Amino acid sequence: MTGTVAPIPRATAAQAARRGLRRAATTLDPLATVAACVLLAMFAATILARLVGLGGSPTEIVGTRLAAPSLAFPLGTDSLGRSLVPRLLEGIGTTLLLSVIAVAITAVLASTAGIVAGYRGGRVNGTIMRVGDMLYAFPSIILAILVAAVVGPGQVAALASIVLVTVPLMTRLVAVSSRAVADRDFVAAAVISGVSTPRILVRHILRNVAGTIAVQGTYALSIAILVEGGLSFLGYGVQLPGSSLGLLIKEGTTYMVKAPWLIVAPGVVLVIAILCINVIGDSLRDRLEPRETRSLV
Amino acid sequence: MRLLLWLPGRLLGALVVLVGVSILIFAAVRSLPGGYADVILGSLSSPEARAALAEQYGLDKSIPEQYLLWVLSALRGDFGTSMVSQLPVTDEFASRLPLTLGLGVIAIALTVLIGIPLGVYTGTRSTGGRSSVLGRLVSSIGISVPEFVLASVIVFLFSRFALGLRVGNVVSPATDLAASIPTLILPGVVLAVFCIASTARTTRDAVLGVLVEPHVGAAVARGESKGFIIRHHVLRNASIPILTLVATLTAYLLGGAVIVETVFDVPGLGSYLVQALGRRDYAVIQSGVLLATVVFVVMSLLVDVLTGLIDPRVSVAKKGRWA
Amino acid sequence: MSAPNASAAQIVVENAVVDYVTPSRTVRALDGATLRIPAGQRVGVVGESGSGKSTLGLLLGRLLPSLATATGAVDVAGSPVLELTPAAIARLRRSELAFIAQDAVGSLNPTLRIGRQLSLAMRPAKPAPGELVAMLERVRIRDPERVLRLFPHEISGGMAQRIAIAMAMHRAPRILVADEPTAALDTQVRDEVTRLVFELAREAGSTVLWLSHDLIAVAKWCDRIVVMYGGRVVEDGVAAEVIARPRHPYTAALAASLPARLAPGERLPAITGSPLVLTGPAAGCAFAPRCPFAAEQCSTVRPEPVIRESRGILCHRIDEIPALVAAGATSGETS
Amino acid sequence: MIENVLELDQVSTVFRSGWGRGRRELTAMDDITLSVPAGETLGLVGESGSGKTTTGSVALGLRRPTSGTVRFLGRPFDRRRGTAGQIQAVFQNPNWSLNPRLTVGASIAEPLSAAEGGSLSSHEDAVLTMLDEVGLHRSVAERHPHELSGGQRQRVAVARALITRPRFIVFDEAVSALDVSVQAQVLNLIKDLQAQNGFAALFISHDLGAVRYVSHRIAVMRLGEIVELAETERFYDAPEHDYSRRLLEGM
Repeated sequence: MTGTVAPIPRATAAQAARRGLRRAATTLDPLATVAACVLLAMFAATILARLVGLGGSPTEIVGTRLAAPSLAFPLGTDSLGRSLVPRLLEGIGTTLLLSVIAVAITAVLASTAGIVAGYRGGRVNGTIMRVGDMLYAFPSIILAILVAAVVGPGQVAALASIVLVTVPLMTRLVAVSSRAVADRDFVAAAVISGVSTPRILVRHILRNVAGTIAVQGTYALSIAILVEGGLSFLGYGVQLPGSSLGLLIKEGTTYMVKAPWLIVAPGVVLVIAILCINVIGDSLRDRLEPRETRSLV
Repeated sequence: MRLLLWLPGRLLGALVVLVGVSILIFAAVRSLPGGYADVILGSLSSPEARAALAEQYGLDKSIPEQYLLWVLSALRGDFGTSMVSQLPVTDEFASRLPLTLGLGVIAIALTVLIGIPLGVYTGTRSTGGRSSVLGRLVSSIGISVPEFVLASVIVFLFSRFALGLRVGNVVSPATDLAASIPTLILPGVVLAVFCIASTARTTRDAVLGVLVEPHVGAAVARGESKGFIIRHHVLRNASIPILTLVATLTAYLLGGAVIVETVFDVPGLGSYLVQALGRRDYAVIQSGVLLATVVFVVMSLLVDVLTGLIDPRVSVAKKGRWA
Repeated sequence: MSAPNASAAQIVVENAVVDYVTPSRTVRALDGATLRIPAGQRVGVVGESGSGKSTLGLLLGRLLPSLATATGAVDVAGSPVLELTPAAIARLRRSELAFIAQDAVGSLNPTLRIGRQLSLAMRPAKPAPGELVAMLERVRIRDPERVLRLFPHEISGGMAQRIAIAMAMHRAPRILVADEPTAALDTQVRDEVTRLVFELAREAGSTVLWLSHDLIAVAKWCDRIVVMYGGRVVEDGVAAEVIARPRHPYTAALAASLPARLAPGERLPAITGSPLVLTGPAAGCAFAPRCPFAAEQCSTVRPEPVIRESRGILCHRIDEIPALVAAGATSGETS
Repeated sequence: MIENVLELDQVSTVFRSGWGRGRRELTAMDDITLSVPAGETLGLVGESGSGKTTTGSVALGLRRPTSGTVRFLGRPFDRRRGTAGQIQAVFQNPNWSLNPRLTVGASIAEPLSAAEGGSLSSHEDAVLTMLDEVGLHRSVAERHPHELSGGQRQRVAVARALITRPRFIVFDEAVSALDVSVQAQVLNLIKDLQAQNGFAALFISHDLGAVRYVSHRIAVMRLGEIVELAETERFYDAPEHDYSRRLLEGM
């Protein structure tokens, strides 16, 4: 028997790096690349604001109350005369950071539970799924309100609410993907070879459901921002003197007639952030969980 | 007949979830600041009332017994008394329910009438390229605008400019159905936007998923027309995820109503819950949350039954969410 | 490549090229396939994965997925398939063609009872009382009344395939394209289903295009065999003769690598390498990289079909091979 | 006497489902007794639902039988006690036989690293030797499964099964999904490697031609029972059971 594959040279580190970059660029379609850039810009702006005070101080009263946008205050001033730009930057930071941390917690919890449920199947799966169903039975804002009632309004309430809202669905979807992977022959081969269960879970299951986790994590991030916004809007999330997009919008509604610009800026930023995340999620889903697109009709 | 094979299991599963949910709520309310007497009666209640409550709910009894007593009184329709109004929670809910229901009916009607046809249309006409990117963007915008942003903007626009519909002075459908509709249409539409967009997306995905199934290819090979195939071989098959989503959205409407009612100043169940939270009227919160989850569990059960009727494989292959 | 018996052809495929284009790459499924089939013939199209036989079958009904591009001429029952309007191609599929797929259960709508699907497939005609039962009896389904009430997941693969055959044959199509319809079935059922297809086709006078990787079944049931490799027809002739005495190196190697035909203790001569995946037109003969007789021109010059012993053969060295074999060049594995 | 690597002694496996009046029992293995000596291949044929796949998973220790004894190297089978690396399997679907996220080299190294410890990359020499043995170029070690053809993937699966030099391998429809020409290559590979390594094998297939080519003895299963078990040549020349004759006719 002869070798049936032409030899390929060992890839150098430089080649590997270039391949990695190319893959990152081709993983997202153009629309999603734009979305990713917008989000990165938001992150960069809020980090700069915190590090070097971009946009000025969010707490300092610098002008007249409810001043319309001007050269000095590009987005106007709020009801106390603080410039909206630094407050908005701080709000973006709080909202994004809170959401990212919450989704990271969700991802860890849901991946662990989902992978174990999917791999074990049977009773373990049934139990985990049923606990998920119980959480899933709460409409998100209602659950958030309950959490806020128990732990008291604030960032912890927002964080806990986001996790509780996003965990059930992600667990279920990771479990379904894991189930499919667990049925594949390479998992049986590993079991036969005596590979330990934790190794199988990480090496074989986790690696193959990473796409699902990435996609669902992205969608969870957009839900996280919605929940944080809604909760802060109702007054049970981030509290003054802090700032978050939901809180800013809540303030904006109070002065909507006199100073509509107060709601426009945070509203637009919030919608854009969620939109960008959803676009990225769709794009990731198309790439990582491809479905046959061979329709005849 | 086939239904009878798995329905008992499903009912049992739903019961398990309900019990679990009620335990969660019980535990949550028990851990609220202020203790159970505060929750039911309010922190300013008289010692006599507290003693009566302790007797009624057996606060001296063990926690499992207390849970059972709570469940039993809830089953009898006794959800406690609002601390603020001193009226039974059931009465408070009954007076607000018509408004929230009215909003829900408007939202779901719009979702079914607009979201599903839109999804079918884009699903059967998606060929990639620029139009699909545009379609994706439009439906993404629909699910990306939070209700509280959209609601605030609509309230602003309609109260600032004379656009035909008024905001506020809501009329309950229970008092005057015809007069209530114009006052509920704006919050209803706001509530519907997310539902329409997500239903359109799900419908499109479901239709696309069915279109690549081999039985559709077989129908094409038999020379059936596109319309015929969509009517007979696609819609029914795609209906399960759509049905599931619409039911979930329906069950979650109370959640959406919380924000929309607050912004539009509609005195329905949602805004009542938020007020209750502000006033620490915990008996109301506890009952409201329980109501929301019961609605969800019932809707899920309904979907399971319908799913079993639509797709005969479900009862065999898929062991169901709760089986 | 002209058929051995080139009378008025009912199916004409002339230099057909089909590419599947995805954003990441293009795969060429047909690379200039040419074929003429007269009415009533039973043709076995044999090939491995990537040979293009399934694509050829789909092409006859213009059933290629939307990511495929097709060029060349395809003429079925006098209609230029690639040029028809959507309504006209639907009419052609309805009136002249019938397809049977490998995945029989999948080809039935999972949410409808068998009886409902059969009557939907008969539209616009309404089935007369007892007609559905008669349809199932024709494909030898026992207890048809009960089967009509069942859902697809409640029946076996063999029964699903019989129902698919009943649907395909009830209009007495002029052309029947069957793509590996028995590959997923058990050995015994396989034989019964194959017999059923050919009997019903004979009754209806249908031309049969039997796409298969199973040389033995083709030898048993078909008049003519068409061997495909790399999207082209490499050998085309009377089925029994071609399988008994293959001329093209690929056909010869394929026939030799069937373990069932081996004498005890004999070593299986295997073709080296894997069936190729073309991404564009082949520079030369697609089989050249695996062919024990390949010469320089084989990988650089595209071969044109030649006629030998009333067979069409696509090989540069067809006339030299007997001498090479005699000289002791081994076919098959070069260990 | 030749040492039996694997013995099934009156093994039965019954699947139960449902409850109450809907309770169903399915006997997938009914009192199966068979043995596979070192260096020999036992072919297991039967139609779908005959119980041959269940027999395979019982032989692999993936499924506990309802009754009867499974002995590996003369001792009752216990997966937890050091059979790791001694038993391996090659499965049907070349698309699913390898973890798409691992390089071929890592996939091949995994059983060795499970049996002897060490990271996946620490067994490179053994991996390269195996690639030579299964006729693949050494550079394949750095590739991912999606870059290989179905036949190449099945060769990798064979390499992974052999790297621990197991005493017993189950081939479960291992060539059924391959093209005819590639199937022949893999069948030859299995025969050659068995000649070199002397493992015992259970070759499960519905393809009588392939089974005949690689097997020394053949067992025919039907509805959970072995209806005939015979030397390969005698089986093909003069099948005793009606069912065997019918199977052979369909060949």
